Amino acid sequence: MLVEIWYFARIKEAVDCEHEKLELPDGNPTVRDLVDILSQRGENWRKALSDENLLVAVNQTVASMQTTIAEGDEIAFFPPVTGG
Amino acid sequence: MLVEIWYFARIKEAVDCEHEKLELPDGNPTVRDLVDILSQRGENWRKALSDENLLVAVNQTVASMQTTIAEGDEIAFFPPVTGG
Amino acid sequence: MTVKIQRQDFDLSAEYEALRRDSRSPGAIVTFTGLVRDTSKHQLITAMELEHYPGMTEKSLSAIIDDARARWDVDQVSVIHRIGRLLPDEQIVFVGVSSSHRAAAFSACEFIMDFLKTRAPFWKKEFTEQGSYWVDAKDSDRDAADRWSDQG
Amino acid sequence: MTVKIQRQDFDLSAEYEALRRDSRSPGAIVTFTGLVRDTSKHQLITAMELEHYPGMTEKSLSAIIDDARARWDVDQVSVIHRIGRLLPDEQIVFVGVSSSHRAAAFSACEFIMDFLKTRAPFWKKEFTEQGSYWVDAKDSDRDAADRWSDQG
Repeated sequence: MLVEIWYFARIKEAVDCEHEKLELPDGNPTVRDLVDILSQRGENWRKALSDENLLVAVNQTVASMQTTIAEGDEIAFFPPVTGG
Repeated sequence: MLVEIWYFARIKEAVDCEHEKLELPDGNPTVRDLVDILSQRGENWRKALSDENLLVAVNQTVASMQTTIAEGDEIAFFPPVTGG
Repeated sequence: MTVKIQRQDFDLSAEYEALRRDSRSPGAIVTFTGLVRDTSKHQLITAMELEHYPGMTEKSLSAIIDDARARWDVDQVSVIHRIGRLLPDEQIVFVGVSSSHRAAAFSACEFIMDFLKTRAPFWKKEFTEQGSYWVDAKDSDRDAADRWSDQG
Repeated sequence: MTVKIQRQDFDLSAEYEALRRDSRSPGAIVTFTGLVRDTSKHQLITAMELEHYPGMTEKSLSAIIDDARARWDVDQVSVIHRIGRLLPDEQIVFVGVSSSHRAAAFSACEFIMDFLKTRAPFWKKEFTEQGSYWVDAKDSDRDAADRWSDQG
């Protein structure tokens, strides 16, 4: 199944990627499963995605590592927000 | 001793007086003494100055019935404030 | 710190730009503007007359601002209160506070308004189709001011 | 309710006049404006870059405003957040709230800012003479947002 992934701020810089489409294995993968797949890409990925302050959103709503991902979902990884 | 007296808002209207200079007997009179003197002037004075919410200022600082009045003081009587 | 008691209207953006210009890299500016309501106790208000006690007004506002400064780290403070005859929806009062801290700017601005409402010698007379009357002081305003004595 | 995410600067008085015009005899208007500070951790800031998550930003700001409306009786709410490159002392963010109740306007405005700071997906990068770095989230901002869960 195809999902869309966005990376923001220091996560984006750490993995040197802003946006990608990725084919995930079917079977109700969770955000945790996606993180494990992405972490295989190298030390910079593993480190950025294991940051204890990492936030994740699924379809533009804050989610958790346990959230299940469905076909066509938009997933985003980012650090704590600092606007305002 | 000569003092200056101001009346504001509904007190001013009740006693039909905005400002006056008044000669008070010497001997450390208090605001209470002044109120007693003014209350002799008639029922409208007595009633306006016995209002439990009446506020008094001596020299533009909130005072009480026990505050002592000195020569040249500026005394003001007014209801609770309602600005803003 | 500026305190102005005036008959004429004021321009929010001029006051805001003055706070911005006079502050040292403020970070946060909070403004409060009070406007004349058009109804009171279900009666339509046609006009309002604001009386004050010249001299004591400025003194009490300065004291309120000093109290706010003693409690919070604020940079500039500006207060304007209009007097005389005002129509519904006209601006009555402005309080602007700049600070490097957002929470300080909010607290100081609200504190100044709460005490202006309970301590500064202004009195409102409302004019309606049914007649004119002096506005009564509200318990809610007293409570708003009292709550600051429980807080840091 | 208006929410704008934009590169260009905003005009406080235009936003204020819109709140005034769109409100039903509001009585109280509170505005907050956030400005770029010129120093951070003792370093001079030469510029700031604001990144955001388009789509989610608007969604999260709308949710924050809905939360504020559920807690207080507010009339109009307006939020503007700038993105892109900003210089020291430039305006970053505006929150304006109108209400017939002063306390509601203050609380809702501060509440929206506190949650904007902790929930809306914006990220700041500061540029100094010593280099550029992403700003860390502050505990004080988390505390500011948390304190609303204890209150009515």
